Amino acid sequence: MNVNTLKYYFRESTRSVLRNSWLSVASVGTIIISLLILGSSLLLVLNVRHIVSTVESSLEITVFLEDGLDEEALKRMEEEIKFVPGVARVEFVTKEQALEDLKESFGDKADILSGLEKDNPLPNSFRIKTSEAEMVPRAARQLEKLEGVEQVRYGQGVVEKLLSLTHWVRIWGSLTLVVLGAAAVFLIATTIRMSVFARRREIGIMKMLGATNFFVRMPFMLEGMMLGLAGGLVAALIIYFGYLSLLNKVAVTLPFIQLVNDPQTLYRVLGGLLGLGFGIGAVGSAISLHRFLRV
Amino acid sequence: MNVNTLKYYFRESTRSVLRNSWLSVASVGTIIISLLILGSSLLLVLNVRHIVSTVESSLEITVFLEDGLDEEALKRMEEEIKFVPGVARVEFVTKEQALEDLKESFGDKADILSGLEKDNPLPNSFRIKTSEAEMVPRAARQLEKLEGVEQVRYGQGVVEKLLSLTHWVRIWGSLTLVVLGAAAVFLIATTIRMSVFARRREIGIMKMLGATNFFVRMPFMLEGMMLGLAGGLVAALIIYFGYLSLLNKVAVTLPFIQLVNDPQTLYRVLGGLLGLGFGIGAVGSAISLHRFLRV
Amino acid sequence: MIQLYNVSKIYPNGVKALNDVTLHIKKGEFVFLVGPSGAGKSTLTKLICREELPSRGQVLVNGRNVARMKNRDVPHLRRKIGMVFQDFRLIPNKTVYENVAFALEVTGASSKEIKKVVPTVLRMVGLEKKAGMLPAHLSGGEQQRTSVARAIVNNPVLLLADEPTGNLDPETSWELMKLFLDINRRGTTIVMATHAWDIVDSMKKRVVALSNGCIIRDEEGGVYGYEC
Amino acid sequence: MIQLYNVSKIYPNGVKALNDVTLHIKKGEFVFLVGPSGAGKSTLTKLICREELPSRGQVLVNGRNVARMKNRDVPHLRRKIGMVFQDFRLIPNKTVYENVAFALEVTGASSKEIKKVVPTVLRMVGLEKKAGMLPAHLSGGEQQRTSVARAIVNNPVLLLADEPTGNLDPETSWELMKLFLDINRRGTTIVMATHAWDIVDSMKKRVVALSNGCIIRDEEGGVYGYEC
Ligand SMILES: Nc1ncnc2c1ncn2[C@@H]1O[C@H](COP(=O)(O)OP(=O)(O)OP(=O)(O)O)[C@@H](O)[C@H]1O
Ligand SMILES: Nc1ncnc2c1ncn2[C@@H]1O[C@H](COP(=O)(O)OP(=O)(O)OP(=O)(O)O)[C@@H](O)[C@H]1O
Ligand SMILES: [Mg+2]
Ligand SMILES: [Mg+2]
Repeated sequence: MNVNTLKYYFRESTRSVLRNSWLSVASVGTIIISLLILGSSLLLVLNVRHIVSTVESSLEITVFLEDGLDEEALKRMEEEIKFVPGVARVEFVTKEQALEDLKESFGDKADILSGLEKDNPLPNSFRIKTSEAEMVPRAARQLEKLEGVEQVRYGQGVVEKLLSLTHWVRIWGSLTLVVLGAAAVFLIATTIRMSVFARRREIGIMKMLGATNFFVRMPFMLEGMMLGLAGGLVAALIIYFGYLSLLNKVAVTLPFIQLVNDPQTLYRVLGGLLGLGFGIGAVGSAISLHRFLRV
Repeated sequence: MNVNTLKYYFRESTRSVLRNSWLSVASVGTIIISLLILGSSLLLVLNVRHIVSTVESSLEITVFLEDGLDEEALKRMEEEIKFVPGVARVEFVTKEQALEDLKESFGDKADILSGLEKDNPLPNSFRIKTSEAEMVPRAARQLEKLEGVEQVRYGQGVVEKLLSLTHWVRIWGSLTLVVLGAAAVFLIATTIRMSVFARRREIGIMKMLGATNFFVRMPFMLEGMMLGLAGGLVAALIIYFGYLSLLNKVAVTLPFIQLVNDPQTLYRVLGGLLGLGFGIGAVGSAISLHRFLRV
Repeated sequence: MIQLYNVSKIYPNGVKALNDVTLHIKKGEFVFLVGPSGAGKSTLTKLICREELPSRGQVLVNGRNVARMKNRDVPHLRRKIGMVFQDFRLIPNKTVYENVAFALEVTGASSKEIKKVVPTVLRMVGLEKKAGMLPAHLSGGEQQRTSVARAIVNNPVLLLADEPTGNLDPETSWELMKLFLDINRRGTTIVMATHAWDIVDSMKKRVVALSNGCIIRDEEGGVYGYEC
Repeated sequence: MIQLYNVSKIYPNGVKALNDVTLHIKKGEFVFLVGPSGAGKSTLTKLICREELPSRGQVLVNGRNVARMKNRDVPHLRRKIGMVFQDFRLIPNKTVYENVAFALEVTGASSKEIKKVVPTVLRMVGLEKKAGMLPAHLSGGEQQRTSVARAIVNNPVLLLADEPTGNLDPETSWELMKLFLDINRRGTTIVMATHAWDIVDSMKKRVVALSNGCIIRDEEGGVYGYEC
């Protein structure tokens, strides 16, 4: 490619951004808003998923054991439990420990349980974590069949509810993101197309003067890239600083809530926005021109 | 106003919608998408608030009483409690009832509480609902000062957390809606403005032929109204049927969750979308023209 | 009908298009504006229909000062003036018929009247067969004649024609001039900017010659030329 | 240079603009295309630069069949042809200078070359003072001359001029014709559609007369006229 032509492309695209200042502002505005909506929703969904996972990861199964099992039987059971599909971690809890826990949960009403120490009615038990929360109900059913097990509890009812809720949140979150992504692409592409449409005459003239499609397209594509990049950058910056201040605020006023704040995820989101702005800017311009290039 | 001119306005605006079909489709598309995003977010926020209110309304204060208060003292206390600011409902719970409730919460482990009946260690209590959830902590502090009260419990810590969370949800929900509303207005107005921009030459010519500003503006405004109404209608229909099917799905798979489904709220949301589309369509066109009318 | 007193026009970019022009045109006159390219002919017509405002001096049309006119009176002024623009200014997404009809629609004419008048005028300029076509599908001369038809359709008291024969062959040009003479005879004042020296020479009307924004000659029954 | 064999052009809306036209133009010729408004002159030039494709027949430019040309060869054809459009077709948001420079930029010319050539050409058409202005701020004749400057700036082998003097006064027209003669003498083939009978008559070049889409006369050293 010719150096003069390259220079022309860059000169022409920057000039066009400046001369069609109103169109440029409108396009960048649309890009910023679309990407802001998309980015915020992405972060919202990521956080809801994060919280949902945190809740799920606190789910556990308690296996109450028959009385009078000896050391060896317990060892064997623990091995058997570890072989149940989905089981990730097993912890043995003595009846004494169980009573302590129960007392603690009663707080200052614990005295109603005093006197039980001598004849502790609570059984020994295993506390079990599964590798994935969805496996809790199935694993529980398997555990019931083991020898020496008196009863299996895992918050039946509540866990199923919680799981179907988190399942929904995941699916609908992803769906929302896909739809919003498509919407952002449509909005940005439409703006760019309208901006090209407003200058369609110019394109026909250029073609009549012997410009190749590529020659006409390049400045428009560069312009689209610049506007897309500018919009993406502004959106990414707003989201970055907005999210940081949100993290701070939440840390102060809602210290019990743990938001996603690993830098890698955040940078990936911001990079995605930037890339999306850039990409739609370039591709949108190229495609929009197509219709007016047939001269 | 002249009948011929009125006829002209309607003929002209419908013609323009059809002739500039690409611009019309793009505008309606943008209107639909903007209103869909706004409408869905509105419903999401309304539902989150609804759920939050449901959770809040289940908050209550338990006032444990000293042993050995007589009927009269209890009556007097109940009266006093009703005078505490924020208290909405008071219910007396006997120690026997309290033990029953405790047993129930133990499920099939209830037998560890057997034997307590004879020498019930639980106190009598009042269960108190406040008119608003935020009043729970303050009312609890007031109740502690009453004579005959042994202890006041309302899930200290958790309730404060919950309240600050719901407070956040409310504030950020409203803020999000305001921002999204502004974004929708910007996106729609920009599209309309671009569509007018693409036809700016025509406006100047009309003015030179002796058309008044009003005469030039009317068909554009009618066109904007039509497109806005069409977009608002499509968005409202999508949201209406989408939300109905969501309600159905939730009722089947997440029966424990109660979504907003009173028809009045729903119709108000849909009406708002329709009005917004119509309004921005009309006003957006009128304002966009302004710049090109100065000839 | 038209009075210009010491009118100057300096465009925002500093170009001095008219320089101290004083000109009186009486009702019913037929005036040719001649002069080299860039002399200020179009600028003069633009001042009369208030497309541009004078930088200095007064422009009176029908006794009313155009510069001091209220915004809402401007459309009424323009409806009384028929304009043929040098660049035609046809509305691109209206057909020939609709373009001509538009000049009537702004006045609130009934569709019955429009259906009667427009075809007549199109026949006068020889475009009856092109009524349904869009401007982009017309030849240059056909576009120009559409512009003429639109200018005369509502019987203006003043016809401002900016080079109305630039894209027409001599024969069609002459037919157009006969049409103009006819209109003029029925009382319409005509101001026509033109480069067609043959037409100016043989019509023997008043000729106003501009050069560099100044009137350098103003002759009744004159011929084409802008040397003093 | 240009050969048309039994060319017809029917536009999508059914208008028959050219009807069985056969025409040969040799390299270095100077041809006037004359004919009434709507005769098909512009259509003929549009077929040569492949703005339109013939409905029937063959159009050969430089020995190459225009209709069967690959899409990516079209720009190279157009760069060899200088075109003056009847409606000017200036790029609205580029200045006069930039509009003329654009014709060089598409060929990949260096900015050094552009800076040398463009002012020279603008001086030839008398627009050196208007270089920095936008087309919308030019008079009709100035726009037309910008279009001419753009057409001749890269020394085309063929100049297609569609009514290049329609908005010019006689004096400027004649200067332009002298410029064309000069270019023609240096080897450029010129096809010029025009209504300027005085120019055609006194130049004594080949005249091709069209009427209703048919060639009705083709005369070396002819005069203006399209009656047989
Ligand atoms: N909108 C404008 N802004 C700036 N300068 C202008 C504008 N319109 C015209 N001019 C300048 O004013 C001068 C007179 O222009 P005008 O259009 O009146 O000329 P004209 O006599 O009509 O010429 P022509 O015969 O070429 O049409 C020219 O030099 C032109 O460049
Ligand atoms: N794009 C088009 N679509 C349909 N019809 C067209 C188109 N362009 C031209 N025509 C028709 O074709 C015929 C010839 O048009 P053309 O422009 O070639 O005429 P012309 O000889 O250049 O006339 P003029 O001297 O008025 O410019 C006309 O009747 C015109 O209406
Ligand atoms: Mg002029
Ligand atoms: Mg033509």
